[in-house]
Amino acid sequence: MTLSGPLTFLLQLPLASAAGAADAFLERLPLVARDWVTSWLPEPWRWLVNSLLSIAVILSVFGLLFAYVTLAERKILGRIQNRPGPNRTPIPFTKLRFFGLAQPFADGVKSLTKEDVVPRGADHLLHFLAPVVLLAFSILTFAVIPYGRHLVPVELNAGVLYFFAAGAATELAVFMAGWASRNKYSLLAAMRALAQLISYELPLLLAWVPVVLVAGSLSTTEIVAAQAGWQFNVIPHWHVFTPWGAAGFAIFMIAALAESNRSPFDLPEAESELIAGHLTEYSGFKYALFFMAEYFGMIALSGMAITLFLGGWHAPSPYVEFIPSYVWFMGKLSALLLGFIWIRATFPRLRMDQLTRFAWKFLVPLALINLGNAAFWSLSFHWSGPFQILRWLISVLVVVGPFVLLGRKLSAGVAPRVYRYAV
Amino acid sequence: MLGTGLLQGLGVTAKNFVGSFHDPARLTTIEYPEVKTKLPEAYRNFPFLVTENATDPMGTLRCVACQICEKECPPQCIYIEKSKDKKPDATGKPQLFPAVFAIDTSVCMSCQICVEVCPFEAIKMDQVYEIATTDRFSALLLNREQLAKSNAYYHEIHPTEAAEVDARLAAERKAAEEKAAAAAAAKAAAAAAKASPVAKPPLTA
Amino acid sequence: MSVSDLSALNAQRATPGARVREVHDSFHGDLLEVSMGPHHPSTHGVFRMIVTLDGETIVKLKPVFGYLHRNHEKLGETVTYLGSMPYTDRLDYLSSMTNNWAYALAVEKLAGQAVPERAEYVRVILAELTRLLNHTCLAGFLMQDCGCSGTPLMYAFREREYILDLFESLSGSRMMCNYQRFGGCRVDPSADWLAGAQKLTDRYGTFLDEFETLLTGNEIIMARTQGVGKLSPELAISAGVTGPMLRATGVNYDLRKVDAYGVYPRFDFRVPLGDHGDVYDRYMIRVLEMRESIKILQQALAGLPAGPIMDPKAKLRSFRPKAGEAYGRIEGPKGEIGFYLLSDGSPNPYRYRIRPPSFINLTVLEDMCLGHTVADAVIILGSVDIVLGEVDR
Amino acid sequence: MESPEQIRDRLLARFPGAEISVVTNPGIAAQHSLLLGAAHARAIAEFLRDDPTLKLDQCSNVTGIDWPEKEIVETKNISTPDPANPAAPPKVVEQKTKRLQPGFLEVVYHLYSITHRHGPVIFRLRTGNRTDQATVPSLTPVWRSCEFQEREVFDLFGVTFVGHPDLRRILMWDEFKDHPMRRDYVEPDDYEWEPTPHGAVLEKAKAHYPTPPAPAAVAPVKGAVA
Amino acid sequence: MFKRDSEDCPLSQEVTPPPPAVTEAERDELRRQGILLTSLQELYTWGNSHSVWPLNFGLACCAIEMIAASMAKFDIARFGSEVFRPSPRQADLLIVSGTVTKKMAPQVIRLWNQMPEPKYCIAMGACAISGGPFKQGYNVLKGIDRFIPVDIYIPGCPPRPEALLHGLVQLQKKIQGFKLTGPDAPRHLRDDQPCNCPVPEFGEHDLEPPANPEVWTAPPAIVRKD
Repeated sequence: MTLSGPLTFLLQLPLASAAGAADAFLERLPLVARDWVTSWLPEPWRWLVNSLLSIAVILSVFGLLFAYVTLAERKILGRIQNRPGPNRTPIPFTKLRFFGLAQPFADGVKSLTKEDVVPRGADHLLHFLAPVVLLAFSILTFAVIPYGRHLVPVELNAGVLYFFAAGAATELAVFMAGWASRNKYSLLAAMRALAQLISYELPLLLAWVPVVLVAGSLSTTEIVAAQAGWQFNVIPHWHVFTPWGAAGFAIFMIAALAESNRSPFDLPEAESELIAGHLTEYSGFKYALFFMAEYFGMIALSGMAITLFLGGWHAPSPYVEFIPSYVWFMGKLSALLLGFIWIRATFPRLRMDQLTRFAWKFLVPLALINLGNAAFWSLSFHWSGPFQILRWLISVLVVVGPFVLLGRKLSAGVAPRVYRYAV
Repeated sequence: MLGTGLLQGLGVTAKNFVGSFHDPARLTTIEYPEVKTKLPEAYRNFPFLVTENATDPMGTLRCVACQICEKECPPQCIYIEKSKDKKPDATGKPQLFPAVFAIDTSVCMSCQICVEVCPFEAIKMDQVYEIATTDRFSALLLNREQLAKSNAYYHEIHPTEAAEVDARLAAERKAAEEKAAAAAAAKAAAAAAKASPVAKPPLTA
Repeated sequence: MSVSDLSALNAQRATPGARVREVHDSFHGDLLEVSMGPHHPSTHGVFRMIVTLDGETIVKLKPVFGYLHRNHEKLGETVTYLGSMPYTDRLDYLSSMTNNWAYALAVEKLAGQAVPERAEYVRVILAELTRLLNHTCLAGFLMQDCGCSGTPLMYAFREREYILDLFESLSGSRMMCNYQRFGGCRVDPSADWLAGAQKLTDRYGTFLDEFETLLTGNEIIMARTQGVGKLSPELAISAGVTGPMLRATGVNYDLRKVDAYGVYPRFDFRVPLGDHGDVYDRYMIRVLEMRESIKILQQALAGLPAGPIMDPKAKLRSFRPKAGEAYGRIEGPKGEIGFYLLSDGSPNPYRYRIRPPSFINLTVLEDMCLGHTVADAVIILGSVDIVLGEVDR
Repeated sequence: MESPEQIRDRLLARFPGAEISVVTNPGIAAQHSLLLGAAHARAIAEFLRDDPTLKLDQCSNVTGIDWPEKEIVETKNISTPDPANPAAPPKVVEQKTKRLQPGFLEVVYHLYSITHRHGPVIFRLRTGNRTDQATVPSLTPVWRSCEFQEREVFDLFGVTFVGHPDLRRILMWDEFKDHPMRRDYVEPDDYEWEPTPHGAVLEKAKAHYPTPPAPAAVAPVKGAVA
Repeated sequence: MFKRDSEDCPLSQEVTPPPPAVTEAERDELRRQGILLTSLQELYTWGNSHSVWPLNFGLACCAIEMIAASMAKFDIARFGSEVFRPSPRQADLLIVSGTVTKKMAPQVIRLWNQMPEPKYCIAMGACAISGGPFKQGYNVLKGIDRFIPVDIYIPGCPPRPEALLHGLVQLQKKIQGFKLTGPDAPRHLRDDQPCNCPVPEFGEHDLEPPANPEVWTAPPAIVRKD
């Protein structure tokens, strides 16, 4: 091992930035940094350290993101509710408050030092396994998301399939938690969670099938690559800017809300009905793990939505391409997370039967029609001129028509009322 | 159409979110330990005893230990023991005073009935609310020394009410003085009359 | 408890109410008994329901009371008439002003005490402010039960603070006002206070508009509340249900119109009526009532006469009404709040009885909840508008 | 609305032999009430509810009242003419008779009509005594609103309502034995540190601390509970 | 007599020896380890004091003021405490906000036992401290500290929301003063302190027992004359 490796790397840096956007210095910075670290090591170890480094980076970046998403959620919720939210927690060993940025870490320290209570009648093994399994599967889903032009942790041919397979396993963990706790509320919540997650698995899957159909690949990098470029240098070629893509994105996000147990689909942990649902008997760090896993799930699903519909790491306009791709990814991610929080602050919760009815009678038919719509879209790719307008018209109609009709059916018997007065 | 109500709701929350950055009506928080709410004059928390004079609080208590408040207090949280001897009050009239005056703030319900029934304007409501403590027994039982606060303090927390009370007391005092003066004059006249042999002997001995 | 007990259960049910679908197949397993409360996030305090569930459907619901039984009635016999006044604040602690009024009204009936006109107007103003406060908070709590993450409740409490500021600057306390006296009110509201009340009244409609935009048209809320917890007018009358809950079933019965107490006949207001008697109607009736309250407030503030606030003949200390009994009631925000007083001529009442509206409204809780799910039971309970201080006393 | 006397007369015509009397209210409110005998109470209640002119469809309030037995001292002036001297004014002897008025429990119902918007019509039911005959007929089958209120009267006063579908304790726990709203109820002695005692509490305090401990020498008393 | 509720943290029934006093040598050792220990201790108390999650548990009137304290005007969130957890397993702070009746007391104690250590208790309002205005009632517990240890008392009826915030700040100060070792350590780090409070049973007249002598010690009595 010599010093030459790292040094040559450093010498190459300015040269790298002279090339196109793909090779811009900032764009390559993570790779450069990684290679700089591994260049200190002997060749045979490099692949191992490379993967360990990716894991470490993903865990720390998303761990930090989790911490600050919770803080952002508390602060944004506060702002929406006319109050500032946590802002007084000082940085440890100092008196600096710094807008309460240390708050999530205080919560972390507190959770770590909290007593871990396992109820007497609980299944101890499952009670312990549930949060671990949930967290493990949530983290596994991070492997295939392309975070930047050169940043895909694992290149899989069937990356999308892997993502949803790993994501579906979390249902098991929620049921384990509810079952193992030996608490009636937990059990009810576990039942709810199973019904809900399985119901929404279907629209979630059906929502991304059109993307695969159009992009012609199950690989996440290729799906992102299919969304490159701009129409007239203005409108990006993202899937969300097509009628079927917009519908698919909406369905995907609704299903993602349900899959990640977020309001208005937070039935398993419905506070006003089931105390804390499947989390009722969890305390201390196990509870924190659950919490973390749920946020990880939310982040991963948002990341996948970006990959599938929002052009992945692509910049929205060619004029801002100099900003590195991973920054765009993070920006889009933040926007989607903000949406999650905004929705949580506004909506009440659905009832179980309404929730499943919404999935089976509204989202699934819409997603199926949307699949046909996407097929039409990809078959009619060569239409041009006035036919292009016709193509758009048909496609929009195929999205809006069923939405209105099914929506009317869904909200039958539910309408604002007029009241009479006695004088 | 399905979803319009939901979108309107999102609009309201967005309006509040944006409003919280520029509209004080949408960010109503008082940063409590640093900023404190301006308490209205009428605010009441626990009773205190008014003293005329801050330098000698025990000597100038207005309370004459008549025990009316003790009887009327709904949760019975006042305890008074009358003194054996009398002390002159502000008008110089000898009055009893409370040898023991205790209020159990762990029972008091801040209802202000003691203030309303007090004929001597001696007990009033305080406005201190930062009294959280780790000690239930001794810290929450207020004795005579802890309860006594000066009239100036009373003016500070309830200015309008205190001014009215002072005016009323001054009027009463004046009336009492006039009455005393009149009585003294009558007495003098009576004495003068007694001195004169023609007059009838006074009825009272 | 097994499924076959269901028919027996339905047969036992003395009064006509919802009946539960009876299933006798092996697919449906045993019933699950869940005790909701006394510590439960949405039982509005320490209420407890023992719920028997078939899946998530309620087949039996037994309310359990008494976790906040603070012996108001016993204490009322040991303190003077005046001494009971601050205790009435703590009955329905969201609306102490109307409790005060109901008690003052009963005592005034018992003692034949007259009330000056200005005091009557001030009482109306305070009662309607209390109604605004109570209904706004209720809507917030109901939405919290529906699963909103606090936002409607926060907006409701934001407005509550403005009303509480008024109460505090008038009576000295935010919640426990202890403001009304037999024969009037304790303090005369100043011109500043009245201006503040006027400002609040003028502004409140705008707030309600925004609040309704957030909630009333919301499809999720409509889906959650419409057709849930239906109550028939016959059952409502038989069960002594009063207040907005009764009017939501379509029965036109508002004590402000029926008893015409105070100076209410002088004001022009309407009584909103519902047609379905479900949770949505109960919520909407309250919202519409708030708009009528604003109208009453405008009229009362405009027409407030000058004059004394207390009857000069009223006695504060050594108040001993003649032997006899009296029942006085008013339309509180939750329904008919009444006080029954029995005097034997001593300074303390011989019997002091509170007619708690939300306690009696709970009589029909089981009838409304049967056949619905746990999630519905929570919002049905929320729509009844209970305050445990009054339910258990 | 009809006066209680009119209602009584109509009821007597409808239910011959029923015990109905008017209890006048001496107070200023003058809310007079009807006293019903237990035998016909249920039928009368149904009549009051269904009668088209009364239509008292809402039972607003159910109250229990405890009247413990009390000693009534009646003073009577008995004038006995002097047999020896009939012309003389009769000798007036003040005779005091002590009479033990038996105690009873009373349940008061306040009825209103929502249909006709009138009320209240008040009627009372009385138990035979306060111990073994503390029963009255339940009116829950007539007005549903009596359900919880009668349970409350049962719990706090110990009146047993015959025919109530679910007569259990409602406010106190099931194991509780006493009826706390009765006037002779004695609370459990759970005296604790009372710095401002009065009346009964002062008596308790004295019982717990018969001799005042010297302030300095006193040691913390561990759980001064009886 | 006592009903054991949970065996998660068994209550040592036998007499536990007092904690061994720290010897001088140990003290020196501690001093040498000083920097690590104090920074650990500071981190621990920092985390615990700024992340106090209250239990979403309201009892009576004070609960409304507790809710008001978490609302926009007072915003308990600024202290990191707006996370009102509905399940006792995730809560750190029990705010006893209102009257604890005898019927409710066992449930409150059960909730306290179900909370994991470290846990704190605030008695908010007169009723929770001593029974307050309802002290003489037959169903009212004279202070929750008869059964569970209370860290902060906030008098008032009800205390203003600011008073609750003041109490919370006091509690944070108390937590910041904790030492990880030695006799000043908080309850859960010591062996001689019970971490589970026995739950009383419903008796025929009162709770049995009416107080927990391990937790509650009455102060020297104040004996009044009259």
